[in-house]
Amino acid sequence: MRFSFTDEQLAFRSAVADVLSDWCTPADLHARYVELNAEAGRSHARWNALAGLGVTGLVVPEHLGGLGLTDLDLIGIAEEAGAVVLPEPLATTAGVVFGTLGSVPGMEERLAAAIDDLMTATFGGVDFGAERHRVSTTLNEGIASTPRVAHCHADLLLLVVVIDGATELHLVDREEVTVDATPALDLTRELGTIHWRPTEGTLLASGSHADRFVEQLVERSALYAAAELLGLCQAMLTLTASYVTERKQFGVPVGSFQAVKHHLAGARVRLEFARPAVYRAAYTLANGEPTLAHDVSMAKSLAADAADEAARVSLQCHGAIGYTYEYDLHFAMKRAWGLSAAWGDARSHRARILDLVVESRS
Amino acid sequence: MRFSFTDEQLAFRSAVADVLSDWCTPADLHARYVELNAEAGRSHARWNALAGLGVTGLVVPEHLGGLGLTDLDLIGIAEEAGAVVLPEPLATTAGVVFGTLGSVPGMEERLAAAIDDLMTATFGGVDFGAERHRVSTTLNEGIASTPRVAHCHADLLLLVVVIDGATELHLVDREEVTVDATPALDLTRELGTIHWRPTEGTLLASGSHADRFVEQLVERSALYAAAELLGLCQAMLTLTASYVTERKQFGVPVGSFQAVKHHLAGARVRLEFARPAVYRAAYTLANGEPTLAHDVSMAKSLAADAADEAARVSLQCHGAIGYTYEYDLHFAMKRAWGLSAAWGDARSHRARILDLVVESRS
Amino acid sequence: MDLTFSPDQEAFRMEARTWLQANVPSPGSLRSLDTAEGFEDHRAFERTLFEAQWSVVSWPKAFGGREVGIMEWLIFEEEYYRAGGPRRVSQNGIFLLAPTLFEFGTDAQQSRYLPAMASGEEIWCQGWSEPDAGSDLASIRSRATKTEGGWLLTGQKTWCSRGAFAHRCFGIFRTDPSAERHRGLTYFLIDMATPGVTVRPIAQLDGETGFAEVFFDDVFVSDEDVLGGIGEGWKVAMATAGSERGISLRSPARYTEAAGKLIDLLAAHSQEVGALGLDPRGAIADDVVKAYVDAEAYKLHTYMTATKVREGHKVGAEASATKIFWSETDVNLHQAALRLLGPDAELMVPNGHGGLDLSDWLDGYLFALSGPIYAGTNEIQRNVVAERMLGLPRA
Amino acid sequence: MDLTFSPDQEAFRMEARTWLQANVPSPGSLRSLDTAEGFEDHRAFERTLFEAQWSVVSWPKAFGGREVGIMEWLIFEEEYYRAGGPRRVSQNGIFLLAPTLFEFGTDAQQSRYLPAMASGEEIWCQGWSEPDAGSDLASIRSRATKTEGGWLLTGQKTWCSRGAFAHRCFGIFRTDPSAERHRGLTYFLIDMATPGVTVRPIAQLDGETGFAEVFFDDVFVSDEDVLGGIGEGWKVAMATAGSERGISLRSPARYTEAAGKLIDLLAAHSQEVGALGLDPRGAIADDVVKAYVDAEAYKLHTYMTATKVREGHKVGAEASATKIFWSETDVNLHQAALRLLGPDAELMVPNGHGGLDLSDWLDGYLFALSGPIYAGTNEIQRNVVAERMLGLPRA
Repeated sequence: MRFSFTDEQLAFRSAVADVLSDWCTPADLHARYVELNAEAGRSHARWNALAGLGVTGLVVPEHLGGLGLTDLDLIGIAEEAGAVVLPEPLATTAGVVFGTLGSVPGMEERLAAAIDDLMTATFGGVDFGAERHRVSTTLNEGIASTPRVAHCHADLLLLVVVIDGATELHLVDREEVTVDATPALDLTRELGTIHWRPTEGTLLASGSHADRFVEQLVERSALYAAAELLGLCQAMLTLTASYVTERKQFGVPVGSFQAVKHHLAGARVRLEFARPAVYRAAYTLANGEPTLAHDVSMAKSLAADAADEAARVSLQCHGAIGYTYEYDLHFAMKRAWGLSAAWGDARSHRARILDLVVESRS
Repeated sequence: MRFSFTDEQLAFRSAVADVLSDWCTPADLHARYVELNAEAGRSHARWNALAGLGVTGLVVPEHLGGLGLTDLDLIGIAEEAGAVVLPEPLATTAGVVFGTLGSVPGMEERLAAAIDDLMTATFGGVDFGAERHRVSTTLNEGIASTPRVAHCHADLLLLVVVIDGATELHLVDREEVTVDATPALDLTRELGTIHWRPTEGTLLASGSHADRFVEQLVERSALYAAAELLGLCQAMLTLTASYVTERKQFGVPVGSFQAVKHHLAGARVRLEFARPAVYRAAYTLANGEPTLAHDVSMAKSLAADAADEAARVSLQCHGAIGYTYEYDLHFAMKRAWGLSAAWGDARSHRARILDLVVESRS
Repeated sequence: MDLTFSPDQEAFRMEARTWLQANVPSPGSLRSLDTAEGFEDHRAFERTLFEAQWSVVSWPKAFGGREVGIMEWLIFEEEYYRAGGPRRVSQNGIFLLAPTLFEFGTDAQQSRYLPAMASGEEIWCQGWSEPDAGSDLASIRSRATKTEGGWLLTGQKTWCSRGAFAHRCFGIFRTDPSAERHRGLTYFLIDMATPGVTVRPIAQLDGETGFAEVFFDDVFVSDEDVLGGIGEGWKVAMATAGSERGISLRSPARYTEAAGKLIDLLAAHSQEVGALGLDPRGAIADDVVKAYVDAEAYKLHTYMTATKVREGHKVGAEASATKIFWSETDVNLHQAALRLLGPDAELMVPNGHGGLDLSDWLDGYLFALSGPIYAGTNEIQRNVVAERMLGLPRA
Repeated sequence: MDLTFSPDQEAFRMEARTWLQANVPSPGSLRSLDTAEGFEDHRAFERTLFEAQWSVVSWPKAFGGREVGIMEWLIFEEEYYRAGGPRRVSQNGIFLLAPTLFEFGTDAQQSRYLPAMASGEEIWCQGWSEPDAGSDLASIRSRATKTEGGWLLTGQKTWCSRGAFAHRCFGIFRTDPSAERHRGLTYFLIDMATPGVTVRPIAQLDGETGFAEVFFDDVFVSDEDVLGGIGEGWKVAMATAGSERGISLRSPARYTEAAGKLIDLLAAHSQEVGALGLDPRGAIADDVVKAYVDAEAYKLHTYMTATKVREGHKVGAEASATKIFWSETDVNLHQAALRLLGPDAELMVPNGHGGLDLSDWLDGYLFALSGPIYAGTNEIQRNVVAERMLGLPRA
């Protein structure tokens, strides 16, 4: 029993964090928000700087062009990406899509090329439910429409559809789809509906084979969302702590009022106890343990609650300025609201935990 | 539309409150707690002083020996009884049992005598559920056992039993039953299991006739519990406010700390908004409006939540002394815990409200 | 106690309902209040309301009202929300400034400003908060210096709701520079078109501009536009603050109407739940009912308060309790809706869940979140409740 | 990262499990710890534990331990709670005083006190709080004046847990009357049988007497029984306070075990629900899972902290976060149980709901409620978290 990261893991995380803080400042986010309405997708310079570190292939075996590391090496990096509200799909590309493709037979070349070309990737077509996953893609005259896909402008899209009663998993190129952007509060996650045509050529797996991959993709999505939420939570609390320390009212810093302290401390405590659950789930994933569903649901429910509380408390401690577009809080807050509900909110995950625990005790 | 009490109603309430505060001091409660293990039932002197004001027959028509007033005249008095943690069943006798017996044909003489003899009364044998009431009395070789009857040493017991599939309502004298006291946290409510024999002579109503009375008895029980909870809530907050004003820590009154203020203010606000709901339900009852179930559930859920919050906050603001038998807080706190769960807790009542509201909107 | 309405009141209700049914614009047909075009759309509707004498029912007839009592006002509000009436662009004027004008204004001021306010011709913004003041009004630094026939105003006000497009502004400035805190403040009525006024709209979370910063650089205001006397600003402002927190702004209909829609949303959700496999135990249901119960409790409390007010009692610290309660209820209500909507909650598209646009719930949530903050943060209101309703010592 | 236990650790677990299964008294067979008879029952069990070397597994063998590491201690605790072991009457000594004795005690003090503490021969109570001090230890007034070969203690201590029946007491007294606040305090080890000690048991809510007030009237304590040096009391006491809030007192097994039983209670309740018609939507289920999740999260956090401790890191302000979290989890967990039990919750009778006695949940709830209060109220811990983990300014 040793529940901590290795020095190498911490050093890598820290190196990526440095790159992130250089490339993804609040000023960059402000610029991005303006830009997003015009040309969507990513900041190529930033993405290349990050992907150039090898991060996207971090959990991909070395012979496929990856770094051959594990989700334990990636989880803290996802947290750092959350902390700077990185608009690009780092965790989704590296942790969700490439993390899964590494184990899909026949994908070797495609994956190696994608890593090499510094591609972005995303996954969509399934909603998280308490007891099972529901495919959200609809099919009409051979054209599939997948709603609410995050990072909808990614280079590669891993999409789920049900055809003749069987689940199918498809890998589709950006060029092959039509993207219909969905207005949403958090612009940086770029939600959209993808219209695409499932073909023999895009088919990756079908039937129970596809179900197994989809299951893993969903668990990975929920887990990496949880990791990003930890980072967002930390970022909101840090920003708020510094604001209430500066800001004076009635002649003293707002942060010296007990009510402000207690609100912020409460959120900080939730973060403190969410973190180990996220790391444990990453361990479970990395080691192929059978408790993945339970552990991911623990991670996501704790991280979502912590981030929701941090968002509420931060807004409250900021007062009116927290409502403004010009101040930085809203980037993290909107992202936290979105990710908290995505891939199963806290209650849906708790409902799943209840089923699993009752089953295991009886 | 005039949502307030008449001057007469307020004056009567205030007169009863004076008697209560003379006769039911914390010292009396301490004595009572010691006494209860020996001779249970009531303080005869106190009860006679109260019942002598005519309070028990308050809602009974004048020709039956009552005062011919309404539940709107009684509801504030129940609140005052809660505020002093009156151990005797004032609201149960006057509001629940006599309030119902007044409309049961053939009960005229019995009721008049009971009022005249300053009797206490109670009701038992039904649990409150979200969708219906469940009879809790069990029957074994002609002997009925009714668990968890509050004020189990009352002179008159109105008890429910199901015989051959039909609900029966019985009125039983103290002499005709065996009382098996149940150890509980709140001694002053005197919970017990009643063993009794349902006979022709005790039968008051059966079948759908009985169901209607039982329904009214349950609504009345929940409503008057809500009123007592308001009083308990007020009493706990008053006691706590005075404690934190006296008590010093770090050189200043504990009550000047913002966290203490905010906790207590939160509970005070809940009380403020529970009160009108209780009064409205009393109005609905007094006027025979068809929204009784909805309005009682509003009243009970709000009052129970307010009292629960007041209990928690009071204990927290008191610190260790709140745990002691010698300090006065526990009387009100235990009573609040008990009444909050009795006759449907906040959530059960909210579940009923949901059914009623969904039904009325569709 | 009588919880029924009189035949006259019922007739008034039916008259309002009939008119509103015929005249309230269909949902979505007015553009967003926080844009220049939407501002004008909403002003046009205010004019329609005014012409039919529904814009300020409780005001004297001379100023465009019907001189009805507080109960009738509550009835009108119930009907307004029931009909889905749009947000009132004239709100700052008719609900915040008007009560102050009725109490402190001269006859000339009343005739000059009230009718134009009631008709939507002149929209008011409030100029209270300053960058370093926030909820602490007494630390105001903007100043006014005496000049021939009036005053020259200098300084900066922020979080002026409706500030981006308003015609006039009410606010307090320090007229006695040697005085501190509550003293030496004066309440002014300012024309936003006066030279020296600069408006900088503040973009909100959703990118729109309901708020603004307003800069004053030697802005002339004539002596006639002082409200309530030189140096009386604090007293006059506190009267307005009372209105903002009190009964006149927040009619319960707003919450009960939203709560009803929330119940509908839950009912729709419960039907879908089997198919979706989402949260089958419906833990959210309890949150939904709690929000409904609180909205109804707020309504009952308001009727009780209205009865008191009508019988001549003053509303004191209860206004703080009221402010805490409605603002928390509003947040809880919208939070429950967003929980029900799950991952759809962040979408800003109409898609007809439970008969309501998604974006309405999200908009409502963002708006609700500001409730605990504006009109004196709930933190401050809790101090007031603790000190004045429970007798706790001041810090 | 490795979240599995080594074969040695698994063997240790099995040894503990086997022994505990054979030796832990059946539920209810020990009388209440807060009565004189129950106190002796529990002491007898401590002796049994000690003789099999299970009473203080992490201590040096010389004092009756097995010299195992912190992970093994956690494993033992898991097994202890899994087996339903009774509350430890020696808790104040082995968990609170012992770490301080290991750090500050002389060899003589360690040999004199540790084995007797481990065997249950001597039970300790704590003498910290004073009637006017509470959580504010620095305002202590009880004093000690120097006398031949020792000190004379005078004053009053309150909320001494186990105080009604304990043999010894550890506490701090002011040895320098001219010093203020944290200065001039000294830590003493006191024999409760010394003339001048008067114990007044404090009856709790349930009528039992786990606490006591202790009065000191010129009580002689020899120089050998000063712990950590004259005037060093604050520093020494803070070390104990760290223990009380930190890892050594609150093993997660206590919460995870209760959470498991809570899940069972819910499962039993869900089966009954159809028949009872009670709360059919099961809003309580979410509370139950939340409590379970928090208990598990606490366990994970503890393993993480234990890893840090084993690798030589100090536990700092996180101890305050930990205290807040376990105490709130404990309350939530029992509150969920009482909600499930509904009107049965207040009954103090065993009736086998969900395989547990009703009264166990109620007892647990009363005990849990004290969590946010003792060992430094959570209000104070929140200040520590805000100031030291978030860098907020001191008031």
